[in-house]
Amino acid sequence: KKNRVIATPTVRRIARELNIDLTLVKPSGKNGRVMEEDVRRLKEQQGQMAQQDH
Amino acid sequence: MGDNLHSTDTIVIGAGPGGYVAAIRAAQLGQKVTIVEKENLGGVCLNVGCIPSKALITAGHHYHQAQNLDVFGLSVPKVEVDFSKVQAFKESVVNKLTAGVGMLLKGNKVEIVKGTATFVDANTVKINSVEGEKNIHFKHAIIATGSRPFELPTMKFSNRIIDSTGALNLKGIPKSLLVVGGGVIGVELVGAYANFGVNVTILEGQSDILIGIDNKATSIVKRNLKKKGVDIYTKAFVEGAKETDNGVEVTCEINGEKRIFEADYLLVSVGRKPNTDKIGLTEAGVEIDEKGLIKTDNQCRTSIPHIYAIGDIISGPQLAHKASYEGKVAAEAIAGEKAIVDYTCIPAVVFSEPEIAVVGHSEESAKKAGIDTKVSKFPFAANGRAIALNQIEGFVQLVTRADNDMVIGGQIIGPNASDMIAEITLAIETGLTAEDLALTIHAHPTLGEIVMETAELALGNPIHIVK
Amino acid sequence: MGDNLHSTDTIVIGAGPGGYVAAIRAAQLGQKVTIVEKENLGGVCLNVGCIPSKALITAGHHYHQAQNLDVFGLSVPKVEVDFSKVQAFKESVVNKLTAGVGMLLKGNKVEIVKGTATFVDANTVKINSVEGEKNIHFKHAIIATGSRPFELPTMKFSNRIIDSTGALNLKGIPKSLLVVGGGVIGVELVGAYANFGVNVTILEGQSDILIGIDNKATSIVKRNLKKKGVDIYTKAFVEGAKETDNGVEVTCEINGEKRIFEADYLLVSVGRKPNTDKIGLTEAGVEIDEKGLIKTDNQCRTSIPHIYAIGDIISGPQLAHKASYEGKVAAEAIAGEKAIVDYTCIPAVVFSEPEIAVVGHSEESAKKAGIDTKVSKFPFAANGRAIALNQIEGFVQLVTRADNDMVIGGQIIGPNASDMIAEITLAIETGLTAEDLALTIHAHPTLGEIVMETAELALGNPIHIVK
Ligand SMILES: Cc1cc2nc3c(=O)[nH]c(=O)nc-3n(C[C@H](O)[C@H](O)[C@H](O)COP(=O)(O)OP(=O)(O)OC[C@H]3O[C@@H](n4cnc5c(N)ncnc54)[C@H](O)[C@@H]3O)c2cc1C
Ligand SMILES: Cc1cc2nc3c(=O)[nH]c(=O)nc-3n(C[C@H](O)[C@H](O)[C@H](O)COP(=O)(O)OP(=O)(O)OC[C@H]3O[C@@H](n4cnc5c(N)ncnc54)[C@H](O)[C@@H]3O)c2cc1C
Repeated sequence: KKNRVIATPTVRRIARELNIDLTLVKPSGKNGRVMEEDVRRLKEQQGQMAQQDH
Repeated sequence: MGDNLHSTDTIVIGAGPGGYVAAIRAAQLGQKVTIVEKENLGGVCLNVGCIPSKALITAGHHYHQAQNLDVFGLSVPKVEVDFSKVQAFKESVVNKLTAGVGMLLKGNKVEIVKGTATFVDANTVKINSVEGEKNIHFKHAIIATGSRPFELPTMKFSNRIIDSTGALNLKGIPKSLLVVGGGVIGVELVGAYANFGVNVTILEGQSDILIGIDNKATSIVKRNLKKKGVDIYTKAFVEGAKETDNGVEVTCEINGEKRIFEADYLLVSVGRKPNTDKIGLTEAGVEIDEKGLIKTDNQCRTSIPHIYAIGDIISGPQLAHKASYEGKVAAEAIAGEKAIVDYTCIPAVVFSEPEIAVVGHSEESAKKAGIDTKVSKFPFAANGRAIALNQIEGFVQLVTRADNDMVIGGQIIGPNASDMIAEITLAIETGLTAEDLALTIHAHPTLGEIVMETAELALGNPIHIVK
Repeated sequence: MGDNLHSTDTIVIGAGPGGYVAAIRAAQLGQKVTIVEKENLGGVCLNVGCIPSKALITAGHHYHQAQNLDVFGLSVPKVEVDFSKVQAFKESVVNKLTAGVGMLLKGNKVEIVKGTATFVDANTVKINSVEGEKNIHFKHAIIATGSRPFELPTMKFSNRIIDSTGALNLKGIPKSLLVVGGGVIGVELVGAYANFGVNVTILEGQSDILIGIDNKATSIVKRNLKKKGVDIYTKAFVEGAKETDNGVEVTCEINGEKRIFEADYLLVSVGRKPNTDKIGLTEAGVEIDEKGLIKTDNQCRTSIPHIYAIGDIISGPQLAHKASYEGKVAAEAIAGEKAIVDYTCIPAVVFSEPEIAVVGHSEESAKKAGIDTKVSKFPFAANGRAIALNQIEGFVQLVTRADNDMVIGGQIIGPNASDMIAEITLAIETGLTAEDLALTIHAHPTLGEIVMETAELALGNPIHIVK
């Protein structure tokens, strides 16, 4: 539990559903708190990267 | 019943707060669910644990309270207690709740099977009941068989040497009660009986009662108990106990001296043992650890991927709300959801007088974890609501990170601590700071203002305490 | 004292929960602070408001409770009440707190001046006291003069026609009490006296008591009051009141019929008037609106930039915690900080039986604001702790946004609602969702579990209620 990313339970659940590893998300909240938008942004970027790969 | 084929999607073994919650959630998520219970719906918690203990505590509280109303200008000549009616109150509370569980299970279309379940193999459970024996085949299983009181070879349970269940079910108010073990369950029962005027003595082997809880908090509970005549011996090593003609006699070593205690009853409350020994885990292929706890991953999955285990039989604190939380995770995992056991903190409450509630890091655990912390403590005695309630013993303590004021722990001892801990738990779980607590408006006059004031203290500018 | 020169950085006028908190915070931030109070430290709130009312409510609660312990197997032959001792308890509570305020002010080096302050100009205040008259020059001022009971021309206050202060200070328990006005203050006092066995009648002009609060909640309070013999008349238009030989007589129109009520006392509780009329606001150049409230910006700054106003004399609900919050903002603004009045919600509590606590949007206010909401309601009757306490009346209600489950409002009626509202307030203030509440582990068995269950209901999969 040492490097537990700070995020609300809702954001954690959304990250799980989107298959996003919270430790890879760039946090925009206070104290490095990961917000829902941060998770969705990374998902979008990953999607775009996947498209570019094709 | 015979041998007729019986199969189900998900079988849940044990209908305690772990099992029945898991069964309901699994059914809500579309599973065909069967729950097997060998005794009563609701498990230890509703029948012989959390709930009946709190009902006795409520009654004992009122008995003691009614005799101490002078400060409010009220005089009560004499309060009579009819303990059979106290027990009837307790029973009515238990019955209301267990009946409720039955309705909830039925309302969610969970099949209820009465009997004792044992694994035959990884996909079959054998049910033994008064009606005979039958097998149930399942795709998924959730084991939630809970735990039972630990029995010491030197103090075998008998008529006078009782476990928590025995202590909850006494027919009358004893004159005297010896209690071996000053953990949460012991201390709660001691408090209830002390309020009923019983002469209670606690014999605790460790250096203090309620080990693990902030000792500024436990010392307030000890003071309260002592005021009610409770004797507390720590580092007391019980050598043996035997029944006498009309009571029990305990031999004990305290400070190198041999001492003998006598009382009407001896409650032995020294921990609980997981019910993992007679349920066919070997047949199912489910692995346990050296303590008898079932090994699980972060979805409560055992070594057999379609079998899950939750509650008192897996690692972690033996608490009903932990069991229920895990029950939901396991049910959701079975339904294919991505739920995992993913909490930052679990609150724990001692229903003593005053109540204790703790969550997250204590001062010590934070230190051990190498976190640089600030510890801030604000007394109930400086809070208007507490004074108007004439309940001023206790404090709220916050543990915050020194670098960024994040709330990582809370300890409350005082009136309604069990209600107040929810706010601090939410703050920890969602990553809030002391400033978030301080700038959230708290109604006046309420006990919740103490949480706000403690947060202001953590930030350096408290209003209602001089630095 | 004469004319000797007296000057200060920040003068605070009025030492209620607005003023004294502002004074302390300003001093903590390095200001030289003088506070002027014409009556008692602590203001209305500590002396004749929040605090003494709660002390009476506590005593009344215990009196009633002690007579209703049969369900717990306890029988109490007779409870005697000595009302002078009840009043002594109330006084001791008030004295503890007001003495505390004095110590806090001194501990923070705030100068305390006894007397009545009036503005002479925008930088000078005149103090009138028994010691004479003097002027104080200031750089900044915070006006916190609070409010007083509204007097109706048809019901002038007298020996038998009393305001809330009179009702708090009765020397004995009256046989009967008429109450005009079923707002929060009226209902709280009615509850206290009903518990003491007084024959109470409420005459409310509007269509319901506690207007503005969810009527599912108020109907529970009404049921409780009626059980205790309280008569409640709504749409009752009082035409006049007059003292009789040993009581008071009220003429009233209800449903087009003229009715006469008689009682020992008449409490008139129809709102409070801001104390902005006799403090020299014109001389200072401070503007008020048509209701007599001082106009302020988001830092509580009045039309004169170095003069601030807080609490009951500016717009918003007349609540002590609002006054204190504004006091901190004003003090911080004076010290050059960027604080502003910036809250999403303010909780409000009615200390009725059971308690009501509300925060944020109600179902109706959300509708009016055009927000698409979901309203979820979970009863105390389905909670183990409530059942074990034998306090099962009431519910927790959450108002969440339909689009994203954000918590935007909460209504609680039930035991300890005043403690439980803090968690919901924090959730609203910090922008949390129902899922955050649902996935935060709540201790079992606690009332806080109801908040969690209500949140699960909002998400669609409640465990302890059948959908
Ligand atoms: C006196 C007392 C007070 C307590 N107070 C609190 C408290 O205030 N708060 C709190 O959080 N915790 C409290 N606890 C602990 C709490 O009761 C447990 O943590 C909780 O009950 C564990 O839940 P569970 O679902 O894992 O198992 P249990 O509640 O133990 O339920 C297990 C169920 O499985 C059944 N079972 C076992 N084996 C089989 C089988 N082979 N076939 C069929 N059925 C089987 C049992 O009959 C039982 O009903 C208390 C405990 C005690 C003893
Ligand atoms: C019976 C009752 C119960 C209440 N219960 C609650 C409750 O439970 N919760 C809640 O939040 N609110 C409650 N309130 C409302 C609460 O008391 C007020 O909202 C709060 O006191 C307002 O604080 P304030 O600082 O603005 O003013 P006040 O508390 O009114 O203080 C103003 C002070 O200024 C002094 N003053 C006035 N003029 C001058 C002058 N010219 N010079 C010097 N001093 C002056 C007054 O003497 C007074 O001490 C209750 C009110 C009443 C009457």
